[in-house]
Amino acid sequence: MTVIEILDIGLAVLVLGVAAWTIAARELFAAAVGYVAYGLLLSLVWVRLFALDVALTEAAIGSGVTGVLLITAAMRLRGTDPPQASEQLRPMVRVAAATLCIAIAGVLAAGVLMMADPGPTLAPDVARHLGETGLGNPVTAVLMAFRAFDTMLEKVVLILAVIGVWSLAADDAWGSVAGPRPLAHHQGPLTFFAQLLPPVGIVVAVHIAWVGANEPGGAFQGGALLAAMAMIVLMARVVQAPAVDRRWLRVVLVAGPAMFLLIGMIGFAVAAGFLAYPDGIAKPLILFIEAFMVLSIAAVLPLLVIGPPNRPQAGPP
Amino acid sequence: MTALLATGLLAPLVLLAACLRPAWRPAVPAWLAVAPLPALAAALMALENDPVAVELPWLRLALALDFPGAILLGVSALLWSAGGLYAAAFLKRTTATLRFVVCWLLTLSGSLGVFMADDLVGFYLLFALASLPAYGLIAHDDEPTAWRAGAIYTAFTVLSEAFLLMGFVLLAAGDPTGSLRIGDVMAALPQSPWLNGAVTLTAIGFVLKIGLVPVHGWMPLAYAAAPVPAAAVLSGAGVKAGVIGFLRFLPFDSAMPVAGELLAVLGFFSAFYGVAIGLLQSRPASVLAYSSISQMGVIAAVLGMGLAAGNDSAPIAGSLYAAHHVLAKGALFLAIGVIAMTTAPRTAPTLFLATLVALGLGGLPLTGGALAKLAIKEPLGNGLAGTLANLSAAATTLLMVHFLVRLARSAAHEPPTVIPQAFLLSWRLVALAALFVPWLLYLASSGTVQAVLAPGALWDAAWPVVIGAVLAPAWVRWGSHMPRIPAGDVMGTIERVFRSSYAIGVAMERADHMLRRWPAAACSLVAIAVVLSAATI
Amino acid sequence: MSAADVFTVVAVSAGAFFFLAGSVGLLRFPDSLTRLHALTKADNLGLGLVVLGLLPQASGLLGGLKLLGVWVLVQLSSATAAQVIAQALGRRRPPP
Amino acid sequence: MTAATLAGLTGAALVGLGVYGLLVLAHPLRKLLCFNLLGSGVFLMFGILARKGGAAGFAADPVPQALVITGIVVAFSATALAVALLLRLFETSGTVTLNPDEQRPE
Amino acid sequence: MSAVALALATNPGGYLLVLAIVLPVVGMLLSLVAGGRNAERIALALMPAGLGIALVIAFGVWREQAPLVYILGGWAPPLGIALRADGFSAVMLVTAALVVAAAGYFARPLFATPPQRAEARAPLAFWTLLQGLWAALNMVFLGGDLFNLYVALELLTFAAVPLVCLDGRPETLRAALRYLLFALIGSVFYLLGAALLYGSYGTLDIVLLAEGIRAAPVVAPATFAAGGLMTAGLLAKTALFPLHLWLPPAHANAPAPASAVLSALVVKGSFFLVVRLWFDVMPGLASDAAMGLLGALGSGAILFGSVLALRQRRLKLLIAYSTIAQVGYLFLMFPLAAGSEPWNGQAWNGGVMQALSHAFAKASMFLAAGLVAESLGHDRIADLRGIGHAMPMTLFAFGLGGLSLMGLPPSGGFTAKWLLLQATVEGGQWFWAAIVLCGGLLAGGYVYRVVAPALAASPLDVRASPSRGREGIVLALAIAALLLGFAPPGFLGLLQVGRAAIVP
Repeated sequence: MTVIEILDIGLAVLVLGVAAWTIAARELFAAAVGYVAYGLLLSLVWVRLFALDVALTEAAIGSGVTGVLLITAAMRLRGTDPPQASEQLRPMVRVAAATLCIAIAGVLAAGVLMMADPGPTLAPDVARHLGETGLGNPVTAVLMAFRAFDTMLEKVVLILAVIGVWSLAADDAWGSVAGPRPLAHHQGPLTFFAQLLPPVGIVVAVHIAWVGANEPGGAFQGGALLAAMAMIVLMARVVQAPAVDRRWLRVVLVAGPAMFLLIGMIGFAVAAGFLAYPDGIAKPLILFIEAFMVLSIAAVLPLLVIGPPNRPQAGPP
Repeated sequence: MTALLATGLLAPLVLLAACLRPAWRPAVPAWLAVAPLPALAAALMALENDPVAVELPWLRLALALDFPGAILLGVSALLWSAGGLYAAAFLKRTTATLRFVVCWLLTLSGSLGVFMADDLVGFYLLFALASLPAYGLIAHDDEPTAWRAGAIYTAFTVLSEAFLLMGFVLLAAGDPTGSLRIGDVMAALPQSPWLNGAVTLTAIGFVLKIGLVPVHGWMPLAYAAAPVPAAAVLSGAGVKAGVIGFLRFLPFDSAMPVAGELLAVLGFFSAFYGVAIGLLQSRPASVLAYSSISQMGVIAAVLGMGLAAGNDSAPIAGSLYAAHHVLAKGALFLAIGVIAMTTAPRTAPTLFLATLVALGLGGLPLTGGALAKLAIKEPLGNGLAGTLANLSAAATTLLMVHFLVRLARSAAHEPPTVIPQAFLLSWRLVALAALFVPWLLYLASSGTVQAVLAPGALWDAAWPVVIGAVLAPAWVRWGSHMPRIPAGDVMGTIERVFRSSYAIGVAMERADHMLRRWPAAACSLVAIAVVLSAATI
Repeated sequence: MSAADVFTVVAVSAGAFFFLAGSVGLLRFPDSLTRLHALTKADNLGLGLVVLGLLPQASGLLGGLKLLGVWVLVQLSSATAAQVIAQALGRRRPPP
Repeated sequence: MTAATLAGLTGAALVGLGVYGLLVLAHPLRKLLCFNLLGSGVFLMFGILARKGGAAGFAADPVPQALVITGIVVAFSATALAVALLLRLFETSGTVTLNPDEQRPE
Repeated sequence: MSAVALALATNPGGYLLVLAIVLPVVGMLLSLVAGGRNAERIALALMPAGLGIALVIAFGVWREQAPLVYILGGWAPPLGIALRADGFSAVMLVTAALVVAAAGYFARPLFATPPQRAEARAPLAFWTLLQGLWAALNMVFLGGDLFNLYVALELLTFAAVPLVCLDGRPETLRAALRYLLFALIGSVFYLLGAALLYGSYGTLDIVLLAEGIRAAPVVAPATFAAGGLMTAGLLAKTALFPLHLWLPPAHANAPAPASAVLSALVVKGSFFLVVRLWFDVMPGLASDAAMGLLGALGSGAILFGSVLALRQRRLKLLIAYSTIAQVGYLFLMFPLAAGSEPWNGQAWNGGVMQALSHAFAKASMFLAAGLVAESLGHDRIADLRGIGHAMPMTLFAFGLGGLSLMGLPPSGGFTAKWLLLQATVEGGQWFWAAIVLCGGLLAGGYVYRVVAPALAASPLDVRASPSRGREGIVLALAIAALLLGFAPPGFLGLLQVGRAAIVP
């Protein structure tokens, strides 16, 4: 057994241990924190699977943004756990549930062990057509060209989620803003951090999005980083979120999918059809779309995290 | 001819469409009497000429009129028309007229259409149309008894539809060509692997409709609850949807002894049971309802014997008998309405006419009823079945006398408001039709006057009436001491049994409550995944 | 094995040790402030040693700068986080 | 045992853990956590497919990787929507129970 | 060209499939940007256009008697994604367009932006979500790729869930959360199944997968697990008994137009994919036991749903439980339609007819119930006596819808039951026939429970009579359910286009 294998096993045990702890944790808050740690460890697993794009996404979204979301929720729901007596389960039910879960996990594990190696793959197809996209990162090529439709829809999903979240506002809060109020006097380390970090973050985000064409990274990862900057600024109460009925906000929200659709439709006229890119300029077009997607993602993620508008619009006190 | 048949079917629906416009609504009742006339004309034309069959592809409907269909259509249209006359006047004195008119027109189109339908789906549709909307007529009075009657009626109707649906599906499946025309389907039926199932289920469906014992309970409740014009058309014409069903869907040209005799036994039992319970009723409408059970029993017996023997003249005989019943029963119900608005001495002419019609049901010589009885003589034969039929005629006579007595006693006590002329006209029209139309039909079906007036025939027709008439005074004298049985007799028990089935509902509700808890549902989800995976291997 | 490699092994191992110590502290210390103390102190030292150890292995100047960037950013954020947590603790439970 | 297989087994176990939590934990936020555990287990299954499909010069089949990225985003959207619902439910009713049957009419 | 090759190349008219999806997506995005009253205007303006596209697609499929195909971006599967419309897709597209449009026009007074405000929460959410839901449905009906369908399913759920709780009452929020969480388990199971299939066959395209499974000398073991997992996941979203925990509260508490769309279309979306899965992707795996299990669950749904509907005190809950029962009928398709005998084809047509006629009938009934609730301020069945007198058109529409549920002619419901029953007879599977008939009786019961007292002439205080136009919409939907009973043979032929069992 090599050192790497031992490390792999250790990592797997750690991941499962943290996952189990997340389920068993007595406090809701602790469970949420456990989940963040779990997400970070999981992105290491993705690195070990040579899936760097996924690792980045998992770290940014799976643990990062989701973590903020869950921790905030856990804080606000303090005291709602443990549940009422009526929801306590009989041990029999637990045993039945455990049996079913072991069955499922067992079947899957058997499937994993029986899996053909090398397994069926589309990698050669991707390699064959990668040149036509002008991109170097095959994952980006799949996301932005071969399965562009999925990616476009995924952005629509995000927007629909924003609408869904907003639809939960109280009627009289519509048109107002969400999240904490900005502070009158900026002070403390958090403010400092929030003022210092965004410039760096923006540069890195643009970099990640840009290199995504050829190396690990891309619009989503870049957008997520940008979103993180926005969330830090919001959390530090340096600025407040824009009101939900701002037209520019809406435009930014839909910019990504709208540009995707637009260029997709232009494909009808000048290329092989919907979502097809004309020969030779595929890469610039893709980068162009990605730029808009970065914007949209950077707007969507913080909006999803801070939730529906919840107070009448007001300036700093 | 196509146009006439189609008009006959659609005329009521056109009137219905007129109800959509509030401004036209008040005028619609006046047209109720006119709506059935195209169908009547079609029936007369069909009787004149040979049977016709037409298709209305735009309605996905095939229509046909043969002799039995035509005579039933004709007399039913007549009754509906006269009933419409009565109803128009009745509607001036009641509320919820729109509901009544809509239900009347729907039932009318179904009730007439079912005699013309020539394909399975069309027949099923028109049969449903003849049955379900009648709820609105039965429950017209908006009081608990009417609601109960309507509910029970609907339950039996829906049950009958379910049996028919399966029966029809089996019938259709038996025809390898995939045709849905009744003629094709029935031609293929003897070779069908599902012959027995198809006949049984279809027959059960129609038995429910014509109310043979033990599924008769809805009939007395419904007819007693319905307003007079509705009771008249439902008992006269409506229930014949079941009779035409038997005529169309029993394979008379291939003998089915067991099924046929079973039907005959059920029929005869109903014939006597109806009389026996009817005698214990005091409301005239209930008495008539039990008489209907009895008369439908006789028809079922005739058709059953015909099926058992493979006698293909049974349908014609049955239809002649049924045609008389359409008019006679309709007339007697109208008589109830007329008498209820007439004070004692002035009831005499009505009672006289009613007596003729009522005794006609028992087969009084020279009346239409005698001809009806003559018609079923042949399929029943002279054996046990023939004797039973004669005895049931005697029993019917007894029941009719009972009815007449109860009818006379139901006359109004206080001088009522003036009875509408339409009531009288309608009643007299149908009564006279009951007496004389069977003559026309009899002659049209190649009967001769000599055969009716022969002394032997006269005696055959007379003796059961005489027996009934002889027994009647005794019943009138002492019968009132017998215990009264509530209308619907076994219905109370059936309802109790049905109510006890509510426990199943309670249990299922509890189970649902448990299944819908999160852990149970989520475990089910996982279990389904596991079991389904295993099941595909 | 070059001297640079030896240096890397030593520095990274030392860094890992401090991380371990910090984690043990997180798990074993009695209250939030002391846990915070363990994390901020030991982990910062650990990270510094790891980055330092990795610098000789960096691919060119840009790689080295990236490593340093990571170090700076983590320093910044962990310092801020520690401050924020400590403040939150202070608000919840004023010191006796 | 390769890293890929190990990751696959981890994924299988995570699926089991996640499903178990979803079945037995009552608090909606815990259910949501478990949904995310379960989801990441499923993504790991895609990951091992990708790794075993490494060919044509790629260490891993890019198609499943792209699917996972899309999947992560979709799962995040779901989590955000569910959290917002949950918080709103808590805000309006003061409880977070999912059992609706305590409020039958009459 | 072989059938597979045909399914991998865009054919003339294929671009319409893109339009069918893009149109509502664009509508949704535009509505969000334009905001306020414009959201409503855009949504309502696009609905007729969407209906037109759906009709042209249906006509195209019928004329060619072959599925329409569009290869997105020119990247043929397995690398790319295909959209395909067979007969079933085409009729579902048209149905969705009709029902969405009806719900939309019906909803205008309910979700109008108040005059004194530029924009309000519920209207903006409703009009955008409705279009999102419509887009998702079209994607579900047209998608040819299992992962793309996953995204579409999620889109469907995310659009449907907030619609449930637009009024913000705690019980609707609870219902929505329950719905979302349960649906999410379903999605993950589906995704897991898709992963297993990819791992075994290296593609997610439906046609290629089917080809792969058919051509494989031995079926990969993972395929079995995939079938079970994906089906279970989809059943959770379809609310098939016993996975119906979320449906009654969600459908009964949502605003009426939302309930109509949810009951008529959203549950059909996931059902549609179960059909795709078993009839298109893995017909060879449709063992008697598996199909029997689905049929048995369907039977349980019919009996449970109907009996529970009989016992509800609220009209909308009654209709919601009736949805559970009617969804059950759809699953009788599986034991009856799996195979290539002629009677399997009849069962297929019966199942599809049931899906269509239930969509129209149930939408009509929910909207009718909405009108009743608006006029009375409640929907307690016990207090509906005389409603027929006050709102005759509404009750008439409800009754027509009820007739279709009972399976009385002329209605799509009747045709559906007739075809299913014929299949049970010719296939000798009598048990399902008994269930169908029982279901019809029970449906008669619960329809009667509402209609009979409603017909009574007792006076009833009605706050305000509904507008003619909205009653007309309700009636039009009911009549659509009725007209399906007059469907010409060519229509049934359309349903067979692209059915895998008959493609050589």
